Amino acid sequence: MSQATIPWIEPVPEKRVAMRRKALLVLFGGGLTALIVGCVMLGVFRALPDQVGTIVFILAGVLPILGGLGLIPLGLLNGSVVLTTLGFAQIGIGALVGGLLKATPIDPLVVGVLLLVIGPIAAGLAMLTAAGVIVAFKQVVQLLLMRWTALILFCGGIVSIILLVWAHAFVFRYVAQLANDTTLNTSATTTFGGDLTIAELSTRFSGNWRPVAFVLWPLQFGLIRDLIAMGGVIGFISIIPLYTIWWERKVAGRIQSRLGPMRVGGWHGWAQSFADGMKLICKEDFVPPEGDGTLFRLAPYLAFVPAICAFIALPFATTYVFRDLDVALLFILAMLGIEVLGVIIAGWASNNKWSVYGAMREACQMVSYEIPMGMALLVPVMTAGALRLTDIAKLQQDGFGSWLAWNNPFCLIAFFCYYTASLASCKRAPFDLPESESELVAGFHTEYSGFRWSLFFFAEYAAMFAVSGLAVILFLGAWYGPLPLSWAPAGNDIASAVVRGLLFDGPILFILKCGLLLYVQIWIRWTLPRIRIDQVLYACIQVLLPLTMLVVLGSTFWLLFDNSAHPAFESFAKVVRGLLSLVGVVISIAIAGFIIFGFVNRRRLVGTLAIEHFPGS
Amino acid sequence: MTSIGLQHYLLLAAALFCLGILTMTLKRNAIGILIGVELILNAANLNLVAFTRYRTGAIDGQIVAVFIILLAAAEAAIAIAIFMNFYNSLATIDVDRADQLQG
Amino acid sequence: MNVNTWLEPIVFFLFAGVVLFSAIGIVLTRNIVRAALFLLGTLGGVAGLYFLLMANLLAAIQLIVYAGGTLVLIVFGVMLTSKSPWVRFAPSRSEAAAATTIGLVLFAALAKIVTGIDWTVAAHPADQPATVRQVGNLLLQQYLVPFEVASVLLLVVMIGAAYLARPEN
Amino acid sequence: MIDLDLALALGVLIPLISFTFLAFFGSKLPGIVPDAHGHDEHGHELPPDHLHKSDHSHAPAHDAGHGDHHHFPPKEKKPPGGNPLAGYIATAAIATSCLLATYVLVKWVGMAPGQRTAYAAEMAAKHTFHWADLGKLNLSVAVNLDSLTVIMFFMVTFVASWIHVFSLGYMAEDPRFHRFFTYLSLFCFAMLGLLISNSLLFLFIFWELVGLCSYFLIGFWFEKKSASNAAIKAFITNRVGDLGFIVGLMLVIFYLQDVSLAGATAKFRALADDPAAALFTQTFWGVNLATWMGIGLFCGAVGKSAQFPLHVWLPDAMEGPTPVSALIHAATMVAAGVYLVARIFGLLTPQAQFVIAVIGCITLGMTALIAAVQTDIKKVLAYSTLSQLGYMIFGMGVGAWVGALFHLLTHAFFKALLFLGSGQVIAGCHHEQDMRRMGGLRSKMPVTCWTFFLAVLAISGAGIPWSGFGIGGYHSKDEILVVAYHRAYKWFDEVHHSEHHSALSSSEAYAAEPAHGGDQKDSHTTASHGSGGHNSLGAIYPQVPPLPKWMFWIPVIIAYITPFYMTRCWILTFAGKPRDEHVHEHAHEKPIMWVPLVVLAIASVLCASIPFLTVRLLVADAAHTPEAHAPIDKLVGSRVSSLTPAVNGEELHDAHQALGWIVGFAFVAGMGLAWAIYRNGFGFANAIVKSNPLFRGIHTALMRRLYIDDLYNLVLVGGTHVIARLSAFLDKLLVDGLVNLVAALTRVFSSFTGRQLDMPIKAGDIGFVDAIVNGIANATRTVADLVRRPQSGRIRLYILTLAGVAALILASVAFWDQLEALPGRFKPADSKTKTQLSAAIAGGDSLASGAHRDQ
Repeated sequence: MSQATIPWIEPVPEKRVAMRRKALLVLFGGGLTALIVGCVMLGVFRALPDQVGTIVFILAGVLPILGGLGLIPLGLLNGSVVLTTLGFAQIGIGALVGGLLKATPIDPLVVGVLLLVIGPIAAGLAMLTAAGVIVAFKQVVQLLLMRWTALILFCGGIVSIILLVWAHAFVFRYVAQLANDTTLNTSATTTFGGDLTIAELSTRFSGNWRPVAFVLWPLQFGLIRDLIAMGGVIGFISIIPLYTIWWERKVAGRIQSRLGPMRVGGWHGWAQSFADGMKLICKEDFVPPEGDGTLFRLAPYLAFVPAICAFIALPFATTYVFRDLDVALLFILAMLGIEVLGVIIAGWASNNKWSVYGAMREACQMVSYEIPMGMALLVPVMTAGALRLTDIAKLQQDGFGSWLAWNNPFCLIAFFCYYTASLASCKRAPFDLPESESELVAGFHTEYSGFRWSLFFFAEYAAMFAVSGLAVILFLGAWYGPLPLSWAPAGNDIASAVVRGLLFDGPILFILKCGLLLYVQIWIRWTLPRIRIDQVLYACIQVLLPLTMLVVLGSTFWLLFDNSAHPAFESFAKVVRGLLSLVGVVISIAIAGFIIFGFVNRRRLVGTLAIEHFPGS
Repeated sequence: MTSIGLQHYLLLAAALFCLGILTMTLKRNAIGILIGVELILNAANLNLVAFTRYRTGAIDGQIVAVFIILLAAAEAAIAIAIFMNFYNSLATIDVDRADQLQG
Repeated sequence: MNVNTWLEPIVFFLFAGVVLFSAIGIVLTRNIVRAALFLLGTLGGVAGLYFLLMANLLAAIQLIVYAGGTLVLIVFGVMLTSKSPWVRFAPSRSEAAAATTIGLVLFAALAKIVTGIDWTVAAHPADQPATVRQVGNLLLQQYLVPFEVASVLLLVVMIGAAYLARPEN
Repeated sequence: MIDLDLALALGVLIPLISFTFLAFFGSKLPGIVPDAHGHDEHGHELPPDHLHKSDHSHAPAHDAGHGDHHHFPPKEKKPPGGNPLAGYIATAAIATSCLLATYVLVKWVGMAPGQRTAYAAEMAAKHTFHWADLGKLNLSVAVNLDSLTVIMFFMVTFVASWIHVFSLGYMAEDPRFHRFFTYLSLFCFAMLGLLISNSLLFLFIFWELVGLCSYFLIGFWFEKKSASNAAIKAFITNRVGDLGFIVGLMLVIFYLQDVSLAGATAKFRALADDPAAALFTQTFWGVNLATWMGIGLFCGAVGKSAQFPLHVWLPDAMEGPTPVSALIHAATMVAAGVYLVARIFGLLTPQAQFVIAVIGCITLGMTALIAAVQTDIKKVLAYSTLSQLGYMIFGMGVGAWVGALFHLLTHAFFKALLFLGSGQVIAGCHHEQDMRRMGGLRSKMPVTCWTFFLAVLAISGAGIPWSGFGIGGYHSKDEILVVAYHRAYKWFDEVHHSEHHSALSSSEAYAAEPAHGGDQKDSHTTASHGSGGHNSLGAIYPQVPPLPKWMFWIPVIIAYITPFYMTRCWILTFAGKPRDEHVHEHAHEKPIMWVPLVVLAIASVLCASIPFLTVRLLVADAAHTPEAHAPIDKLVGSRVSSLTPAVNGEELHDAHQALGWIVGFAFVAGMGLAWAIYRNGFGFANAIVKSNPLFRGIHTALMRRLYIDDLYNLVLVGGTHVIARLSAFLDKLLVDGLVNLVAALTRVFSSFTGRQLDMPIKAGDIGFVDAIVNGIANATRTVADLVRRPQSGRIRLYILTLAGVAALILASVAFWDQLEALPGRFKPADSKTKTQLSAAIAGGDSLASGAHRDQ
């Protein structure tokens, strides 16, 4: 087969070599230049501490404007949009910086160090690293193909994220402590309302440690911290799908007596997701011409952004939470609910019958399943008397027995109901009607490809993790281990901290539990057949809804006849609670019976509901 | 920067209200009118909550707002059901066609 | 912290901008699906304003009920009631002109009234966010009867909607 | 152990659970398939004519006896028989309630009277659930724990349990068996709930619920037109009474602002001390509102207990299954009216009480007479029930609080027994209810016969005068009569000796209860002052008048008639020779049905005799719980109250001594007379009736129920017809006439003008007349078109108009200042400035927020 028959791979080799050379040149040269500029500026600032203001004004305010003024005519003459835009941007930056320096009493040193020293040095290092990676591409690939790299990367990634968050927390706390330190914080507030000025910070960090002050200064602002933390959240959300998709494919393979991805990456094809991601980015970006283009482009973000927003309120541990809202639970549910809108709009905007069917299925499925889901969640909420997730979690720190799943006879049923409903709300099998490939090609994302398509999957896997996280927090002991927290070693040393973090309390336990529930979701998906849409709605309205109502009612009565709450009702309460336990146990046994019945008769049940096979029905 | 007070919220709510009225009058699609109603209800809610925050300090306004949200949901459900019937009998959802007493 | 003194206006104007932009979008767009999507913007913006007004619970309820429930219902209704994907009925020019005039007059009058009053006199601004517990207590004690009536109303709505939407036999 | 009031509450809930279960799953319970072989081919007719029952539950022993009786060809299509499981569940539920009630009763009897009050107060403080505040009215839920509730609760559960057992047999062949027990469970729940309600509101709620169950159960065999009519009649009649109840309840809520029994009574007492209280000073038709309130509440009792003007539904209600008649329309629900009067006794003024007494007196007299001529066995019992209820209401009216309730309890046992006996007879005779076709059943159903006879003795008030021995009504009925006797004859004597008497009685009767004694004494003094007219209360409470003499004598005469008609009924049913061989041959008894008879017979003998003191004292004790205590003292007058609770022990003995000659031998006389007349069936009685036109007239009148039903028919149904005819006539006469007149005039006029204008000038007609006509038409059309435009049905236009008008108004308000400031306009000096407006708003606001701060 000649190369001519496959035109799109024909020109690649030469072009790629040329591109590589060009990239190396730009990266290496630019990085080196930036590094030198940064070091030179550092030296200049150290040498001329009195002239800092002037230097910074000239370099960061005047110079860009001049450069811009030069670039604009150049761009206009050459007809280059890039150059012109760059010129205007430079003028804008220069004006902004200059204006800030002149109009506000901002410390020029801060601007100077941030823009002219730290910025260039960081950029230079990054560019040099990138250049290094390109040069040592083969070595890096070989490194990645090593046997244990995957595991180390994966575990290391999670551990390092946690460490990073921990370090952030430490630094933030340190800054707050500094801000409250009256010996240090003497002057009034700075321009932006912060308590500390660079000068004040510099008194703590003298000598060679002085640049630390510049790094710490922005961190006193909540907005900056939030941005950093948001970066962490988005990073985590990006990691989840990558690994979960790979994991899902492996599990699916094993369930179907295959191996699953084996080639990309060294160990069991662990880098498959990265490879897929690159492929997706490179794919053609198709927008159906007859559809509503704007909405088509908007839809993936409508699905993806709420999924990220759900993580705003989802705590990973007592302090590992972006915003500890007092209505966290409602907020997360709301975000999961809004996510659906993206799917619906996607289906609509595709102008494709399959997509519209998928979207309508999603709409009615979501609206229906939100009700049993919310009602099942009422049970732990009523038990804890709070909507704040950290408060609910706090109830479960006394070990396995205190987990809310067995707090009263109805909780376990509520957990079951919630988990089922959450499968439906994440459109996971057996409720994946909106994208059922056997009837609707791919349902709502039939027309999507490339990066937009992958955004839907990011959203789906993030939502899977979020609902699993809710289940863990509300029923399965949150981030506490099965042993009571009071048994944990109390010391401040590293060893006891590690023991605490691994066995008793912390985000690692939380992620492990979520991983378990994710695994169950995957397991269910690859073992259960998809059910019909009428069966989906039947299961919601005629099974789950009455069941959750019963559970909520029973749980309410259980709480009402709580001995500690109403000592007056002692004996009566005992009777009632006995009856309620009986009811709960009977329902649990009935559910278990259903499942066992279904399992025993699994060969007869294909395409039907178990209830149709019960004797007497 | 001026500090934000009740006035800002009231102005915003007034604007929202007027836009809701405009939506209701300018949309011939029945669902568009429903959307206009939602805008107006939101304007009212915003007023309630703003008054609660800036003037009374009690949270009664929020309670009323909760009820309004609930009523809006109920109203939307019924309205959609009515539109469905309307669509089934007239094969359109143009409210200007809904000018007969029978049908 | 006095960070809020300069952050609050920014956030307010951000959300207010979103709300107004979406609301104007609703009025101007001819496509009802887009109108519904703009409504999402309005609802989200108003929810943000609720957060700013220290009504966290209300904001969450707004998001979960309005944006998650009502809006999905509306979009669903749009899909069910349109044969072709684009549902466009234009109002006449005279109607548009009359409506715009009336809207502007109404807004001018309201704005005049609102700005003509000094709202800070004898005000008791809330200093604490309303907790879920407060709202719940108020709902089940002082507002028990409306609460019950509302529940009956919901029941009636449920039955009514099911009745209206039943298939014709 | 479990608290007593919670035990009662649990006892109420258990039937509810049973109801819920049966309502949802009753029809799905695995049924027991009817015996496939044997005597299934027996097609017997149950009241609903097209329902063919297979009488498979006959004992095999009877099989040979009547196996050859095929009244109807055997039917292939056979509806499934009853489903015993549903019945067992309902029976188990009510039996559990009965066990709980027994437990409570035993515990309660075990306490000293003072201890009971203290315990009840403690429990009330502990278990009162605050439900809601509606304005000033605050609603709380608690169990009304006092002796009356405990004893009534026991009575209801006990009677209901055995009636459930009876029903298992009676309804065995009914296809809607489970539904019957579903309704019974609901009824038990409602009735027990009514008993434990501590506020008038909940009383009313359960009141309506029992009414609903009554409706369901009367119309249980709704295929029968008469049954469904009877159900509707009962329901509507009750609504008339409940209207009065609601009016009374509204007065209570409006003037007393408290619906709890104790609270309302206390408020009422407090208002009674207030000379300016609107409740007592405002009058309506010359009667003060307090009395109207009492009468209004009593109206509910009139409906439910089927008293005189509204008594017509109860005899018709016998269309329901007999256990229902026994449970609802004899033992419990109809007695709820009496219970209600007992509970609201503290809210009755003397005038209201007098009304009650008169109503009771009329009912008891009239219905007993009607009962004496009925030939349907259940109708006899129904009228007898009416008469006995009349006794109770009469007792309440004259102030015999204890006596009336005591009679209620004894009556419940023996009347349930009577009804079940009749049910046994009816079932045994295959739904034959006419006594003219019975007779001689004694040999076929001995147990029924003799238990029925015991009940007849009990209702007749059989006993040995002056010995203190008697069964059933002997004690209870006589006690009412004793009080009436005192009110009618000894009233003035006691007014003069009230001081002495009250001191004496309180020291005697309540030696064990010094607190009550003292309390009672105080209030006696107050009341006696009131009766003397030295007190401001005298103006509000006129002195309670003595009872008219005839109101004592009517019940006494009826006491003679009662044994007569009951014995008549027994003789015609069981004694003598069989008048219908077919019926006689069919007659049989079922064990599951006669066991309850025996139990109830024992109960009705014992309830008034051996545990007599227990039951009686408990009721008397209830009279002294604070809420019931007050009214008797205060409103009726010290004499009656001191008398009534005191009628036990020697006092009772005294009373019977006093009345011994008057009613002591009534039962002997009545039964003897009945024996003399009906010994040989109807022959002699018919001869008597035919012998004299007067007798014939009376007999006919009684057979037609004294024409009251006919009167209602005439007045209400006929009245509607008359009004309708009248309206139609007026319509034809006036409206049509007017229209026709106008038409005729127009015709005349047009012919005239036509002749005047049309004929001579042909063109002018078009120019002139037609122009006018067409012009008017065109103008109308134009105007209509103009008017029609806005009414386009276009919603957007409506909104636009609405918004436009709103904008206009708002703008004119907002820009008023600018408009005024236009050149050439007068500018008012005092235009509202910004600060004034702000201040006005702030003022209103600060008030509101202040209110919030207070909470």
